[in-house]
Amino acid sequence: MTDKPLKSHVRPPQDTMPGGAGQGCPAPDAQTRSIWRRIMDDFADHCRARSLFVLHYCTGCGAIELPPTITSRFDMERVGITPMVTPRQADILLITGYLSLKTLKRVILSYEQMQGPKYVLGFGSCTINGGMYWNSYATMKRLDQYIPTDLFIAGCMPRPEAVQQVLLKLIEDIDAGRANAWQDYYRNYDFYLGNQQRLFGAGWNTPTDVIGEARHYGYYGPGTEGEHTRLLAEGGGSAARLAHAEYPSTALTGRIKS
Amino acid sequence: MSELDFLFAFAAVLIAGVMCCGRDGRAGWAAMAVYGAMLVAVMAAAGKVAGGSIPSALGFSVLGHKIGWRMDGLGWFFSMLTAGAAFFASWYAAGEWGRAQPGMKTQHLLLALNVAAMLLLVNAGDLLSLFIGWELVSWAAFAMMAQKGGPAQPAAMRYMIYALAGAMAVLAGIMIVHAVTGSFAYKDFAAAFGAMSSGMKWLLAGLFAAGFGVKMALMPFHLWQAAAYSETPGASSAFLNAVSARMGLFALILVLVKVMGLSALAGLHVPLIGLSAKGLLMWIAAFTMVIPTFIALMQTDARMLLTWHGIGQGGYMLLGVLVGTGLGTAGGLLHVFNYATYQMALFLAVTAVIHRTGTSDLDRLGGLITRMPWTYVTLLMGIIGLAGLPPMNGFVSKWMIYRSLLDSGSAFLLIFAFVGTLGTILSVYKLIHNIFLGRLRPQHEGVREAPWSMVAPMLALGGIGFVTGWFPGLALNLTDIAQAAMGAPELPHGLGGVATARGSLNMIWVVSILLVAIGFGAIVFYFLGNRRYEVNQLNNYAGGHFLSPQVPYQFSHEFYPGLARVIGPWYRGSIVRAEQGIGTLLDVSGDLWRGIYHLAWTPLYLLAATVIALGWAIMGGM
Amino acid sequence: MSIPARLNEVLNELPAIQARPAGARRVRVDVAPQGLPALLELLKGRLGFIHLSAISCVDWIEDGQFELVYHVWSHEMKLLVSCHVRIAREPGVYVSVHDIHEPAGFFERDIHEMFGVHFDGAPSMEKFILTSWEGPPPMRKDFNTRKHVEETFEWVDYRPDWLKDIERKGGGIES
Amino acid sequence: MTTPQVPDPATLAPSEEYDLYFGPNHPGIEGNYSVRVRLKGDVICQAVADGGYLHRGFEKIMEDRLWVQNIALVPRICVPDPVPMEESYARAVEMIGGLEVPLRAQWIRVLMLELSRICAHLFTFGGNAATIGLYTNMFWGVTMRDLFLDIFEEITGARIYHIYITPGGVRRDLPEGVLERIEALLVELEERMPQFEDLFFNNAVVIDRATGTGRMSAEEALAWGVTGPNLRATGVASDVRRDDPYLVYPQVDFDIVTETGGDALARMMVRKGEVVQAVKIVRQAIAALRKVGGPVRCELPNPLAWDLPAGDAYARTESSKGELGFYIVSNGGPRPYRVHVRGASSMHAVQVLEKLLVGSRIEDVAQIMFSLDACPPEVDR
Repeated sequence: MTDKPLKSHVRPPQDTMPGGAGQGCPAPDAQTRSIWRRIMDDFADHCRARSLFVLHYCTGCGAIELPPTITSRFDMERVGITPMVTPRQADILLITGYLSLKTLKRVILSYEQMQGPKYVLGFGSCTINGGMYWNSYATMKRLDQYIPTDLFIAGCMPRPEAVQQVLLKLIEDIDAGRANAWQDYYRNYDFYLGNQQRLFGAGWNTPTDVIGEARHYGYYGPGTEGEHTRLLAEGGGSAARLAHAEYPSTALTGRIKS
Repeated sequence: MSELDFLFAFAAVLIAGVMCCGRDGRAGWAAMAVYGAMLVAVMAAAGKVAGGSIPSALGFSVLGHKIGWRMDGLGWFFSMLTAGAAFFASWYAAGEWGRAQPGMKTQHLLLALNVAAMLLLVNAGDLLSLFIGWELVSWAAFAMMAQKGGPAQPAAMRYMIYALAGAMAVLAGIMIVHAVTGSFAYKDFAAAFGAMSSGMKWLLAGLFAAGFGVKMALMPFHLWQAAAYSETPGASSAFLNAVSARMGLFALILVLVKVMGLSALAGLHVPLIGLSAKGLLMWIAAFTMVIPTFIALMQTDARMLLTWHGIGQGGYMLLGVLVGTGLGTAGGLLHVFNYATYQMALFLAVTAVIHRTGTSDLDRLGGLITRMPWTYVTLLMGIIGLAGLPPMNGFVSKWMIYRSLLDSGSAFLLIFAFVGTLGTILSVYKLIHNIFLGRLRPQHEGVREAPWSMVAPMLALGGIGFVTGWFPGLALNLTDIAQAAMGAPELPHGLGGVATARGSLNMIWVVSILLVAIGFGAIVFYFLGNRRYEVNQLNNYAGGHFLSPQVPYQFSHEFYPGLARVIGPWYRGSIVRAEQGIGTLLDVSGDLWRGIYHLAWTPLYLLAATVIALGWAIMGGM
Repeated sequence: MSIPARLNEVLNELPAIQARPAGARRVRVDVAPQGLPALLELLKGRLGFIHLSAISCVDWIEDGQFELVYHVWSHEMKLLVSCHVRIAREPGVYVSVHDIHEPAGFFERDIHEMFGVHFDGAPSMEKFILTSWEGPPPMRKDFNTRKHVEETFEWVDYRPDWLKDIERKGGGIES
Repeated sequence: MTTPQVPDPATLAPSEEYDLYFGPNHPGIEGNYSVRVRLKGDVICQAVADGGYLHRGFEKIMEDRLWVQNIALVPRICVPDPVPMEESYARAVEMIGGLEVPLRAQWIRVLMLELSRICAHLFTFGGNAATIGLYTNMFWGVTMRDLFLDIFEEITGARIYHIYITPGGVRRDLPEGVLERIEALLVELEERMPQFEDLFFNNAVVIDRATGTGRMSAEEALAWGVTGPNLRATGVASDVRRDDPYLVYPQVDFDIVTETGGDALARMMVRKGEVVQAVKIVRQAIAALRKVGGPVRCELPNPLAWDLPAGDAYARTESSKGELGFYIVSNGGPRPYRVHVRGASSMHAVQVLEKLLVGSRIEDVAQIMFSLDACPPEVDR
């Protein structure tokens, strides 16, 4: 089993990106940014790479190797990485292993709640190709179809050293301004949403207005909207879209006293 | 005519004007103009008052004594507060809020009556005019509280019973003074007090302290105020809270501090426990600071929470004045001024919330910050002042009180003051959280900001609080006048604060540094980063769950349950029970007497007569 | 290995019961569907089989039956009795034993979710695990998980160069 | 001028009760699991456990694989304590196939089981301490466990998922010198235990917080189907290793640790005692392994064409969480016809947790969950 981090193939989904880059999409590449902006961005990247918070979300069995990674023996805090409890404050979403579909929904919700720049690490073989559970009806097989993934760690399960190695690689990437997978979610939202809808049905939606955010932050691209996002609009506004209470209806009996 | 006569004339004209055309929609604005004119008149008298006192032409003769009114520095200070509070209350009520109120004419009239009564009280020239003012204030306040009816009425009744008992105590005290000195004048009383026996001193101090303490809700007479003040309609309630409650403090300062003198009180020793009368009063003030504050912590109604704090803050003022040093007296008086500004702002803000949502129940509100941002700002300024934190003025006066306690070596009282402040900070967070933060209820989606006629006075009050916090010298100039009249030591001060030998405070620096720090943060957040992007309130951290409008999430109930669990048992209300006991006793005896009076129950009388006769016969036979 | 006499005595009281030892401290009892609650009641009351270890469900699709296996353990006798019951696959309804053994609530809920067997009188038949699953109960034999996966998910296109080299030479995993 | 619409206060529900989602993304939850609690103030008036976040459909995909392939699958059912899973599966297969496990392999299995128990308990101590706010203990516990993982790695080649116990024995014999290293590590653990005592078990904060938290009586525990250390904490001396012995446990000398409190503290104390007992058992296993030689696996047919005879078996194992059950049905084919896993926590994490949480306070939710040592993956399977 290799513990080597695999660079994710951050593929521009050709099928959803007609005409390539251009038309109103502020280009991410360094050339079109002003020199002042580039200096600021480089400085921000440099600082950011030295203080990273991992969302404390133990999604799968890989969570068992996180305590050793965090605590005394391997001590991730040496390199400026420590767990964070809420997605709003977190930088890294570490997907520790397989994701059942129920968890995948939560992961997408949490991912959308995280503020950019945000980084996703796929931990374990299950996030790459389904791993041990390749024939399970309950788990997803490829993480990068649903949320853009920066780096993967192969193995089942990867050792703490591998986790550290991938984090160091991520730091290096951030410092060099290469860890930009999160922008892909805005630019090709339709692609990701389409994959999500294939699993969760056409009524799938989250409370986050990703298209609005993409416009706001200047990452709106030709792949942001498409046939799948049109389904969202059909479902009504965001408040009405929140109809899904995922809980069993009996969950809590009794009304609030009035 | 002197300035004081002008004031009285204004008040009389206003009462007459409101009575004849109070129903007119413009009456509120006219009243506001008259209160503004009063305020100008008072401010104009500042120079004269600083030198001596301003006599009034008003007066009459009784029992060969000349009863009159005159304004000295202390009266001036409280007159200014009265006129100012009335100005802001009428401003607030003049616009939309007043139009939405039923019976606004009565409210205008009652406010005018209250102002007149309070002016008569604070400018009383002798003990008898003081008592006349006192009674007028009591009745006017009662009318104001009872006007709305409903749950306010029993509370007002309760107040009236306390107030009458207090007035009787005061009257008894005045009669004793008259019997001893043959005069109602302050100076005769002051001259005679030193020569009295210690028992007499105790009696008088006790009668006056209890009588006046009722009005300022000093413990253990604190039970009436919260219920009575919180149910009064908004603007009147703000007025009552800000100033009316301070009449007791005024009278205490006048009689106990100015006339009797702190040194005389300090000379009265309580046997066994080694406390003087002054120390005893200070401890009462300290308990008044702490216990009502922690009762406030447990309230679930915004107005109740605030009035309980009003009681607690009264303790700070009295404590500061009783310390008696220049710093302490100035701190106490400054706290009266500061408290009036922020408490009024807070009450008006809560009233605005009631105006828009119909409730002040902390369990039924939430998330209004997006709907009523200016009200939120006012409330935020108010609670910063109430909690005594920079940059608001509440910090200055509390700092001065702490400092004076420290200087006078009262470590335990200082700890009490800190504990009281801690309770205040905890409970005001609850106030702002439950109204403005957290999640907006679906029913409040359509709520709008209060109209400018309401927001403007609120913000103006908050602004006064902020400016006098930044430049406390402005307000200290006012307290100087009262301080001089009290005969308390002078406090040298500058525009930015005070400098004492053992520590100084310069608010210009404090606030400026704070503003620079906030400004730096604001620049980073608003200009250096991305523009903010507002998200749906259901797009929220819920452990990864999807929230729906049906899920009661992000609300709060029973703030600080751990703390409540620790201190809760202390609040099982021994005083409440004592009050209930007395009430029940009165009820039963009242019923008994009424029964005897009303019921012509002949057999009972016959039986009683027979028993008595039989007993007499047997006793006589033996 | 034989069945303890005390157990035999109890089992003999009930009709249509077959029991045979099935290993060390294991007894297998086959019982008709209507006799099971009484059997569990008797075992619990008379012999201290108070611990319901598990309820297992087996889908015998060829027989058109579900087999429910109630594993009860007696702390006194140190014996595990597995009570086998066969019910018809359609409509797949049986009675809950929650009133005899409280842990049954969880297992019955689980079997309902995974096999679609409905238990009358169970405290909850709500979904617990597969709250957003809309397909057939997945543990049934007629649900093919591999086919479902092939239809639902895409596979990663994973052909490293070295594998392509091997494949050119006629090897690799495809051959 | 329009009069504003003032909502009728009577239509506003007071926020006396409100919901809180405890998990799945919550630092205090044990794994990917969720409890939705209805709160009144900070007191829980209703709790609903919500699982399935870790559901992988093990029972289904095991039907899809060969008997021997499933060996790799089973340890993943419970991540913190995988060895009992392997053991249960292997034993159920042995019961159906009538396989005899060589004596040496039995001792090796006992050794592995007890080492795994120590690991799991150290992990739980750490987690339980963290729920009370004592993070030092978590650091110590996890690090101490890591040293045991090194031993596992040496024996099996993997830290977490060992895939070591196979039907008929174990995969390979112990490497040279590992017994000495285990002994040295046990000595180190014993030296550490007093420090754990000082920091955790004798800590006034811990005792105060854990006493009476999540208390259940012995009757309730038996009725609710509680097993393992949680049951022993109520005073019931029930242990599958004693009652329904497997492997060479009848020859092993150990005590069943019991407490009477039935609360979080008692459960922790039981676990502490079990670490001591596990050390004792490991020592006996080492002594036995020095004497017993022979093969470590019985002869198996070609594993790719291995048909087990038709039949069924229910294997029970005492895992660190409680009673673990594997019910396997074979129809005589190369794959299992049905595998049912009775996760030890399936009672603790759902029904028992829901009952214990009601009436407790919000700050105790994590502590109760950890003190029950509820393991979500074995609930969800």
